[in-house]
Amino acid sequence: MDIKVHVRESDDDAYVVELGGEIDVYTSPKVKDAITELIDQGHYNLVINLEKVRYIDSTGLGVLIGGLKRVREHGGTVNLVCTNPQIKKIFDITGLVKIFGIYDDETGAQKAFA
Amino acid sequence: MDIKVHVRESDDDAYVVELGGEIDVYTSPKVKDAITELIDQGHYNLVINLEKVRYIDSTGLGVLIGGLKRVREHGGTVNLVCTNPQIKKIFDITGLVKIFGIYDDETGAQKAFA
Amino acid sequence: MNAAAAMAEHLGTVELRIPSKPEWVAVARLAVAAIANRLPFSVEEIEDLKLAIAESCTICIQHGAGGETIDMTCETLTSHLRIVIRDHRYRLRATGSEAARAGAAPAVEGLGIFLIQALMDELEYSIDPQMGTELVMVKRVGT
Amino acid sequence: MNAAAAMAEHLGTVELRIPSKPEWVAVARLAVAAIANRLPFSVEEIEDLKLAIAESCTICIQHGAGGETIDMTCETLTSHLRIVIRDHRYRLRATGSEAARAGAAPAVEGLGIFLIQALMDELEYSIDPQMGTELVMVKRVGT
Ligand SMILES: Nc1ncnc2c1ncn2[C@@H]1O[C@H](COP(=O)(O)OP(=O)(O)O)[C@@H](O)[C@H]1O
Ligand SMILES: Nc1ncnc2c1ncn2[C@@H]1O[C@H](COP(=O)(O)OP(=O)(O)O)[C@@H](O)[C@H]1O
Repeated sequence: MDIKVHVRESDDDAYVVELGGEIDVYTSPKVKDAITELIDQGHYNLVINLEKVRYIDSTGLGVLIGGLKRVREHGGTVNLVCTNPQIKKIFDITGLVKIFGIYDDETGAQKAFA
Repeated sequence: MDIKVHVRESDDDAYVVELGGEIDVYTSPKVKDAITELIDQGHYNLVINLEKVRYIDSTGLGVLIGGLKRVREHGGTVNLVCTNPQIKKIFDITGLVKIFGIYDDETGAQKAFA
Repeated sequence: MNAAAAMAEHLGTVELRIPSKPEWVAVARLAVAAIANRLPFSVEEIEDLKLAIAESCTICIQHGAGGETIDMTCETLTSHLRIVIRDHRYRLRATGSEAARAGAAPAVEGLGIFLIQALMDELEYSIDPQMGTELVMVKRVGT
Repeated sequence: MNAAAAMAEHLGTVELRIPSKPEWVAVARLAVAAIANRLPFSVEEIEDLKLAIAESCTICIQHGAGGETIDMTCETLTSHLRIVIRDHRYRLRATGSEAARAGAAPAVEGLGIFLIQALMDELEYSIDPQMGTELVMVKRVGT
């Protein structure tokens, strides 16, 4: 079990957090740290790319929700990139599909900031 | 856990048993049945293709050894196709590499009958 | 239990005990996937089961009575998989869901419980920081 | 035990019980792979561990005392993984390998035992159709 977290600046003044592997009760603190660091640095428009994520649980969802709440306080937002049908299902079931922008690729997720 | 067994006649008057999946104490009887049926039908030159086998244990090796013993009584032989390094290692460790012909592809394994 | 379940054949029971720590939840997830493979569940249903058992372990870790281990019993029948997850040797009374809910009010109605409820066919649970945690869940074959 | 092993930190213990039947061995194999993931084993070493635990289960099934379950205890330390596999609640005497071998002669010196011996760093075993089967094996990290 493993998580990969890769942060990079995109062209559109947004930051992309690229995640890979499994986000669960063990690995989600690492995801939270990466997102918290970006927000603390004053970056409020985030793309979180879940394309390489095979698994996410409620603690991972909690980290994403927490991040969204914080950036919204600064007028920012979190857009997700997600294509895995199992993970999309989780966002559907929980109704989180209504509070996050969910896109099929990074281009779409970044355009949404414009 | 699953095993796939596919038997077909090759050009060179040999029979090819193509196996896929995992050969263990649960699935090896199915492999044994396929080999036994071929031998009972009078086919003594066998190619057993392990390319799609991810795992083999001692019961699987026992089935291959048993098959080899029976075809040898009729002047036949068993040639194996195996490329997976983990499985090759098992044949090395057990010394079975010396009693089976082990080939990198079916063409090689079949030429060996000529 | 309906008539079909009553006629179901018992295939076997697997028991698993892991330390009540985040880094061990993946073991429960992979073990339940291997167990579920004994039944004709779809890939999607197996993913559901993995998530449900992981959420249960997470609840035991985060809201448990500080038990050192999480114990899981996975009963496999031709008709369904029944999983009991418990922390600290606490056991649901035999009367089941009713009793559990009538007893100490569950401490959490969070996302984890919500997901388990959505992904499984049956769920009974009791979460109590003093008594411990127990969840009993059923996933039926071919529904 | 050498000095390095003596200083090793205990990370956690996982216990698994499966029915003593061929169709359940895959569960042990996948569970041990997940457990081994907690230590810096290579992919090849994890494959070795999967084969070793499966061979142990096969021995319990084929040469066991007819126990209904196979019990496995996987102790994870920073320095090594120690696995005990037993059938029918039989336990090796504390004196270990010597005692086990001096007792009832193992019924099998077959391919399975040979493979476990080749793939693991330490092995003690006792196989007896009356008493039951117990294997204790160790795989060290970074050897
Ligand atoms: N459906 C939802 N929509 C929006 N936010 C949610 C939803 N469910 C839970 N949350 C929020 O996600 C975070 C984690 O939730 P949860 O896992 O329920 O917490 P816990 O189980 O630890 O009490 C909390 O901030 C909670 O308010
Ligand atoms: N290294 C070897 N070379 C050739 N044949 C072997 C070797 N090891 C075992 N065999 C044969 O393989 C078959 C299965 O072996 P094994 O697994 O040891 O049997 P057991 O059921 O007694 O454990 C037997 O026919 C045995 O004679």
